[in-house]
Amino acid sequence: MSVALQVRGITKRFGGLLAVNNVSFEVQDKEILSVIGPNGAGKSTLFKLISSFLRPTSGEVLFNGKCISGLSPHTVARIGVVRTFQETTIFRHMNVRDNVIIAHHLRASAGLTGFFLNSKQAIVDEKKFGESADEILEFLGLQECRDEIALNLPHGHLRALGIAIGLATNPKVLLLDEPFAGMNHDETTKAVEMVREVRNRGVTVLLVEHDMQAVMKISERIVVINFGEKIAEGSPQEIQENEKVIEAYLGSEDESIGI
Amino acid sequence: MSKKFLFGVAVFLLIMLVLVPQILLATDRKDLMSVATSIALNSIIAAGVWLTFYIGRINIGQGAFALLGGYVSAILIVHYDVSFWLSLPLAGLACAVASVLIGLPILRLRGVYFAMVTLTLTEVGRLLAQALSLTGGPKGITNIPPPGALEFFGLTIIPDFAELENLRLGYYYLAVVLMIICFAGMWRLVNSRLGFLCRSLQQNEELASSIGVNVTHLRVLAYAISSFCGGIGGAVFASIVQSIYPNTFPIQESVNYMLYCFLGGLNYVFGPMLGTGVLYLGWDFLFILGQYQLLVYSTILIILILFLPNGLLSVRLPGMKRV
Amino acid sequence: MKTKNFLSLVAGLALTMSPTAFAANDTLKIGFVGVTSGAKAAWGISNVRCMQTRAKWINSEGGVKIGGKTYDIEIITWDTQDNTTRAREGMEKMVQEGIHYVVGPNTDPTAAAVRPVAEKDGVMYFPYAFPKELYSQPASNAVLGMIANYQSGPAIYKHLKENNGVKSVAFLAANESDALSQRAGGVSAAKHLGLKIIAEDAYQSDTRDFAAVVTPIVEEEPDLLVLSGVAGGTAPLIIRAARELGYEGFISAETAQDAEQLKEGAGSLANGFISVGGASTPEIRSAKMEEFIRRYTEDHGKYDDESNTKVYALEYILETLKANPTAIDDVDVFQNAMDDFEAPNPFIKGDAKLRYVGSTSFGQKRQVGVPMVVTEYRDGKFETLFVTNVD
Amino acid sequence: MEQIIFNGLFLGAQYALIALGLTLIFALMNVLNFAHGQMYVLGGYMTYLVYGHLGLPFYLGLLASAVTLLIVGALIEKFLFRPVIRKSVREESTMLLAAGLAFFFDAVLLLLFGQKQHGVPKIMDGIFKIKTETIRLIVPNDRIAIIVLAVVLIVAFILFMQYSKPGRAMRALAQDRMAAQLMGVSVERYGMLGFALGAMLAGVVGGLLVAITGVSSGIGGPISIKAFLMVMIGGAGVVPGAIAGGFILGMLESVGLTTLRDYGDITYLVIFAALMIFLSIRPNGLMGKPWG
Repeated sequence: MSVALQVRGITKRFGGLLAVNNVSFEVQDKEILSVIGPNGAGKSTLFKLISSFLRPTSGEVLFNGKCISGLSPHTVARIGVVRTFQETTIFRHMNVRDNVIIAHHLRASAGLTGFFLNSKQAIVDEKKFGESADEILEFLGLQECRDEIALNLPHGHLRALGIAIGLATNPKVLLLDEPFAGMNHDETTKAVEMVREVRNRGVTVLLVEHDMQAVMKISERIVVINFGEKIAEGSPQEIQENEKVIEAYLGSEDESIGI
Repeated sequence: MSKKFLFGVAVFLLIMLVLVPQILLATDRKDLMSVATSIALNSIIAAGVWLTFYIGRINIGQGAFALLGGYVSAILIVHYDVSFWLSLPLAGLACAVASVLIGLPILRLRGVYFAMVTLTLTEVGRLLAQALSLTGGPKGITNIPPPGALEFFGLTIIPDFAELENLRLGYYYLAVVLMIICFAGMWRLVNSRLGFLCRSLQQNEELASSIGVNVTHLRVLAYAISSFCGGIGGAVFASIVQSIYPNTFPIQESVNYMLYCFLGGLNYVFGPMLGTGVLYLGWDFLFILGQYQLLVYSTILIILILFLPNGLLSVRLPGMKRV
Repeated sequence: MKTKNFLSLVAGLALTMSPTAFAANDTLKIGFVGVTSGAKAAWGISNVRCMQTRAKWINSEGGVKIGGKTYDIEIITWDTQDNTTRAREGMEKMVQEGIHYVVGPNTDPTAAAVRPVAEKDGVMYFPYAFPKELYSQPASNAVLGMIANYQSGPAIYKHLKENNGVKSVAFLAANESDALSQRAGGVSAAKHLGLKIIAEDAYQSDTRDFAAVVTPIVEEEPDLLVLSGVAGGTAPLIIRAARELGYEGFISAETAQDAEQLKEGAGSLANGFISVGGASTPEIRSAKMEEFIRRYTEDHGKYDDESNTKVYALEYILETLKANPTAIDDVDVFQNAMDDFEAPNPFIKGDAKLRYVGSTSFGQKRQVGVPMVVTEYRDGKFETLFVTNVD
Repeated sequence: MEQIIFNGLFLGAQYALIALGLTLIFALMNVLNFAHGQMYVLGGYMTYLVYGHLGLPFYLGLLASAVTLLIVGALIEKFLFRPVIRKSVREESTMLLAAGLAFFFDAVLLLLFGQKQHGVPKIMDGIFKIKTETIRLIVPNDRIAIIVLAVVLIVAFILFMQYSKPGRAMRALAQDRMAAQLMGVSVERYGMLGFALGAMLAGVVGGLLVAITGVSSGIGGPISIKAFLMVMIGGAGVVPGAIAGGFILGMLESVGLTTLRDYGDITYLVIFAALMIFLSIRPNGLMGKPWG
């Protein structure tokens, strides 16, 4: 196994506030790795740093040995590191299939002019994207609502749509932003399966999550951060037994470690 | 492309290129001819505004680009003896270039902030034109000659406007042909993947960039096309009234372009054309009301918005394919 | 207070709906293309009201006799909204209506915009805009409807220099084409007279509080402060701000002002304010002018000095047509007649004449000849300072 | 220099007041009220009618302006903005309505009050002067009275928003619509109240300033635009932002008009260009929340 993503001493400061402090870890190729931590621990900042939506104050993120920090998000996506968003971030007024089709943007072989002039390549692209979108929708169990306007989708489907959009970009690393938040038990079980399937397609998955139960079920390794610092890293088993982690979670009232 | 659509296009072309001018000529309505010309030109300018709406930006700065286009063309014609036909694309290009320079910083703004900055841009354009000497300062540029002949290898493609028997008809065709080209281009753009991408920007820029869309690039491109349209429209307007002043395209005009788009419907590529037609003609027909013109006009406008807040074209919403 | 306006609103709506009531006479349509809405509405509205008042008066007396035929006068109005495109369309509309004589537009850009149509389609128009190229060769169809500031300015400056020892001048104009052009005209005239130019300032036209604008000028204490191209509403605001800040020199303007507005806006602070009046003060007014003012007041409420200027264009058109009946649909005849045209001026006592002027400024007679009445404001009224003529 | 600073402050206080109502409406409903300037003008005319024309006391004029605009604002919100917001796909549609309203008000004001500028008698006579070797300041007393009133108004408004129940409800609504709704704040009621208050502020300011600058039917549009600028400088939808924006613009004008006059008529060009650059660097103004 090789290393897909390397986070090296990454730090983010907002004014006087140190949101992420010197965090380092590695993500192996085709692994499912979760980043967890209590509320306000700096998870989402870290997430944005990795997907390059934020520029680190210091430190860097390497993908296949190349630094991707400081590149614009679309360039990072082009390289193969793609993030998803929490549920409301979809193309709300498009139908589900269009949402997925447009996410194939990176696979396009025709240029903008080609699209404008409707060149042969563009037509081929368009057809390919449609087929691929149908396939992804089928894969994630969304085929029935493919013509629905995204805005009207129920909760669980929105998550799936988010992942479908991510998948359509053909990522090498998929960063999932709290994919299980707000789901009930059954939905979570299904979603966990879905994420596994995604990994089985050969995609490295890094997720930031709240739901401990799901995390424990799905992750191969877990990184725990608190107050912006990494406090533990290891297999789910190791994390559950880690004193520091337990303390961190007990320290914050509204979180349960969920074992 | 469905047969029905092609048929629609053919009918539209027939109406615009043959029917309207023939009827106006037959009835000798010179005034309506020039109203139609203005509508065509305004819809070109408004189409540009519409495109910025399409990427999710409220643009109240189109007047600045119409003004710039007008000045570029006027200066080239009057001071450098350039043919109108060459000055026209150059005016558009100058606007596109300017819009890239301006757009790079300001397109990062969203919502009302972008709207207000563009509104300010209109005023900056006016004040700049007034302060520079190249533009003739407050005295503007007057006596712009009408377009000369356009020849290719001795073949006259477009006759000298000064020698036209019916100058109005000349301008009408110029404006309408430009409008047709403009909207054909817009239609193509919107229905290509490019339009798809623009829509993705409109709905969520962050998500768009996460799927690999070069958001900065795309919105600057859209803004440049938008400004290009503004420049072309402005240049022809300047040529028609043979003069340009710093306040030829004031803030009021910029607001009007925005209104045309709104009224036609922001989701429909032909919205700006319809909106311009209705509002412009509406104002014209209300001319008989004298001092009550504005009162009645604004009342009708408010009623229209109240019942069709998504634009005139939204009437057809249920049965129509989304653009 | 404005119940009258309200009523006239209703009445007006009713009127526009009903077909023309008179059918006895032929109709002579005279156009008006000017600004009657927005910030500059005051310019055009006084214009249009003058025309309507006069037309109504003439019609009530049985119409105007031109070449053996009697016409009722109908004023066709068009609001340019101070927009060049709309202005041009207004002129097109006039052409369409078969109108050959149009009053307006009121601003430089709109006047320039109607020019191509007017020249090409044979319309004589009477703008209240000052660019010289409108009136000089090769242009031939525009007739300046008032006195230009480059004509009245020097007269005022000279008067003040000779009689009041004014040596230094500051100019203040709105930051827009018309006013800045007039400022430039004023500056060069003042320089020509050997006056010292202390300031050439500008304010944004939406300015309401002028303290910040006039402070730097007041501190330089010029002998004269010229408000170039100032609107009737703005002048009192500037005067008040300047006086309250302790300015003690003269203030003058080359546009017609409104005593009522000065009184309300600046009160006694406006005393001594010099402006080019509307060609008619109580001293020189004829009985006919008094009657006009009475009728105007009856129809439209308060009369203003601005309208004294604007009463003339229509009169010139009609009188010239009376003298040359074929000109009614041939502007060439009209133009040929302009050089020698002469008729009694009905609005002024004595044997004043209506004749076209402007040779000095434009090289051809393309200006209505009205007496240049320089007035001084005092306690709600304009008093004549001196009267002179263009050319 | 003292004079310039006072001028700037005075201008700033006027501007801040004008911007307050606009920013309130924006914060609550995300509506950019193009008709704000026209509401200001209507307020000016009401005071003119009551104080200038009928000769009643000035404060009654202000009261008339306030009440008129309060009612007009409430009606406009209920019968125009609310249905349009409910039915429109894109939020921006309200801009069209606002612009239509601006036209409508312009037309009505022109028809009712004519094109002439109107002024009222000074509310107070006399001039306050300091003239020493170093300081030279001349301020008419009525200006001082107006600025005091302006400051009182601003403070009263802030206190109202800070401590009254409706004020708090409106702030909650502006901050987070969803959360406020969950907490039981009636969006309908407070939206309407906010709009009415915003309109009322415009009207009161119009009434107040008619004593200094008069009122005229055509000035609404330019005033709206100026108010937009101030709101942008401070940050849209933020009350302190609007106040800061007003004072900054007032000061910029006053100082710019003095210091830049030697370079020609570029003061406003410089101000506007600077504003564009400023906003490019700080996309949400001084203290605004992101929107869009």
